[in-house]
Amino acid sequence: MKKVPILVIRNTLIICIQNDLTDTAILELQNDILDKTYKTRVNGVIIDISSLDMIDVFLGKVISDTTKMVRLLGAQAILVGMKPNIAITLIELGFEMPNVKTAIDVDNGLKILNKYEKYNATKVLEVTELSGED
Amino acid sequence: MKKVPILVIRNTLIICIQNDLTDTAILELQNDILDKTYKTRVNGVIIDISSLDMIDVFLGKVISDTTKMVRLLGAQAILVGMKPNIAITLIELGFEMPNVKTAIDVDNGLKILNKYEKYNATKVLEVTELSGED
Amino acid sequence: MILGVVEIFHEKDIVIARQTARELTKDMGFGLVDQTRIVTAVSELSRNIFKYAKSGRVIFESVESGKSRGISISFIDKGPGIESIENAMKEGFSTDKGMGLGLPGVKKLMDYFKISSELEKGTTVVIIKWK
Amino acid sequence: MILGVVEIFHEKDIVIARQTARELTKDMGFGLVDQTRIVTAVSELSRNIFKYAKSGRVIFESVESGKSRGISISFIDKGPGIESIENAMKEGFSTDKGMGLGLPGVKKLMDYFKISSELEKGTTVVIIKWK
Ligand SMILES: Nc1ncnc2c1ncn2[C@@H]1O[C@H](COP(=O)(O)OP(=O)(O)O)[C@@H](O)[C@H]1O
Ligand SMILES: Nc1ncnc2c1ncn2[C@@H]1O[C@H](COP(=O)(O)OP(=O)(O)O)[C@@H](O)[C@H]1O
Repeated sequence: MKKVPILVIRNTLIICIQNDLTDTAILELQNDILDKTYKTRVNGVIIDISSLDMIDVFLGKVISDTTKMVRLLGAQAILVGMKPNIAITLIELGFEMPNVKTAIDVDNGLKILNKYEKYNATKVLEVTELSGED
Repeated sequence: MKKVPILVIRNTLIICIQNDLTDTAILELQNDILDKTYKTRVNGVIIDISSLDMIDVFLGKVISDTTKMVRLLGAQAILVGMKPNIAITLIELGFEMPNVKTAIDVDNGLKILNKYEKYNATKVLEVTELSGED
Repeated sequence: MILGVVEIFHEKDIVIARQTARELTKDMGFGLVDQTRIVTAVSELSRNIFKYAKSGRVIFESVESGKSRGISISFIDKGPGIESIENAMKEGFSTDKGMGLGLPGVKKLMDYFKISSELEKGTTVVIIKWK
Repeated sequence: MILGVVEIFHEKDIVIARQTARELTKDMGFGLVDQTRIVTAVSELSRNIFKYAKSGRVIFESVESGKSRGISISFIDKGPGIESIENAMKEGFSTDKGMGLGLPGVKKLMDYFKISSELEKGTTVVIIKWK
């Protein structure tokens, strides 16, 4: 069975899901993500699906559930890197993942997660700059 | 009947919910939390569930209701320390607690609450600076 | 083989049923997530007995099928019964102030779920989880 | 013309059916979105065979009609059959813990969809996608 590597960078877990995992392997991966989130005390989880060329209802549900579970643990989860062909197929299947946060790629995912963390600090900076231009 | 201790630290109430409370004890705890929030004038409430090894629909609803009630009183409530096995079970039950704020542990909960608190302070500072530069 | 029986009569018995489920599933070597699923299901169904039938009985049994071992748990009461099982199994349906997530939720947590009920005779729910 | 056959018996065979669909549709020159639609449909229907009938067979064929070429895929099992096809085709209907999006979803992804089933005899689904 394939092992999916889980990286920890800047207080964030990054998981790159690979093609052709069996349903059992996918459920094990979900477990691993949750255990690792709990144990490493990260506050962000990025699920990178840029290597996937198909998401069926089963995989889609596990991904969507995982982001909900991560939130209950107390971290933010973001899905990144979905290809257009997959987005088309998922919407045609009737599977919208309405409550799942998304970003274009890992980099943007990291930026969004950092924003959540630094939100107040950056907001103050921003306003200060504006006033300087006045 | 077990008594659940309620701590007050840095303007924040911290409650560690224990296993094996009866439904009645859980409802009493909800009452205690609200009374204490009101009387101590704290602006944050951290509900620590790291000792729990099960949350059923009843307990989940009381927890989720309590955070809503605390908000109506005028304080922020955060649920911290949920274990992976509980998150999995709650999502499978169909119980997502969409409006409940979460953090990984008490420490992170305090950090998040502090951010909320300092928000206004920084905002005031900000305005002061702005006027100074004019 | 019967592993244990818990009579539901007082509110505290819901907690005892939960504790019994926790010990038995640990002993049987269920994984942590399955233990939690089973304890949660036991809590939901024991509370239903207490809430709707006032009293009843929870029977824990070990079951085998081929090479698989599992735990079967029966929740038996002589309460008012359920008028429409179809409705009771719908998410969000509750004749009480509940959320109506109990019965449909428990079904999702388990490998096997069977509910039978007769008005004014009582209700029986049997659940099984395989290892 | 039969292009390939995949026996569904183990969980891993769902992955093999997917891989086979991916290779065949690529070879036939389907666009990327159609490839994805077909691979997704094959995944859904192969999983249904595995989940509900335990075993069965997926047959990939190339078909022609006038100037069009397409791929026809049949999913055949000798499982329990479907009690009500009308229900099974409803979004959200599942006798399992599924989301019940599989059958109605696959129908939307394909140009042709036909399901036939007899209780205790088995189920056959045929889908076609034209180029
Ligand atoms: N043991 C029982 N005896 C009689 N009625 C029951 C029993 N268990 C469940 N019910 C009925 O089924 C409904 C749905 O149950 P459930 O899904 O557990 O939700 P809830 O308890 O929140 O209402 C209940 O509102 C009740 O009418
Ligand atoms: N090959 C099959 N054999 C028997 N029953 C099937 C088969 N495929 C589908 N079904 C039935 O049709 C229902 C709907 O299927 P589907 O839409 O794929 O959703 P799901 O698998 O999520 O339940 C299933 O719950 C099952 O009862």
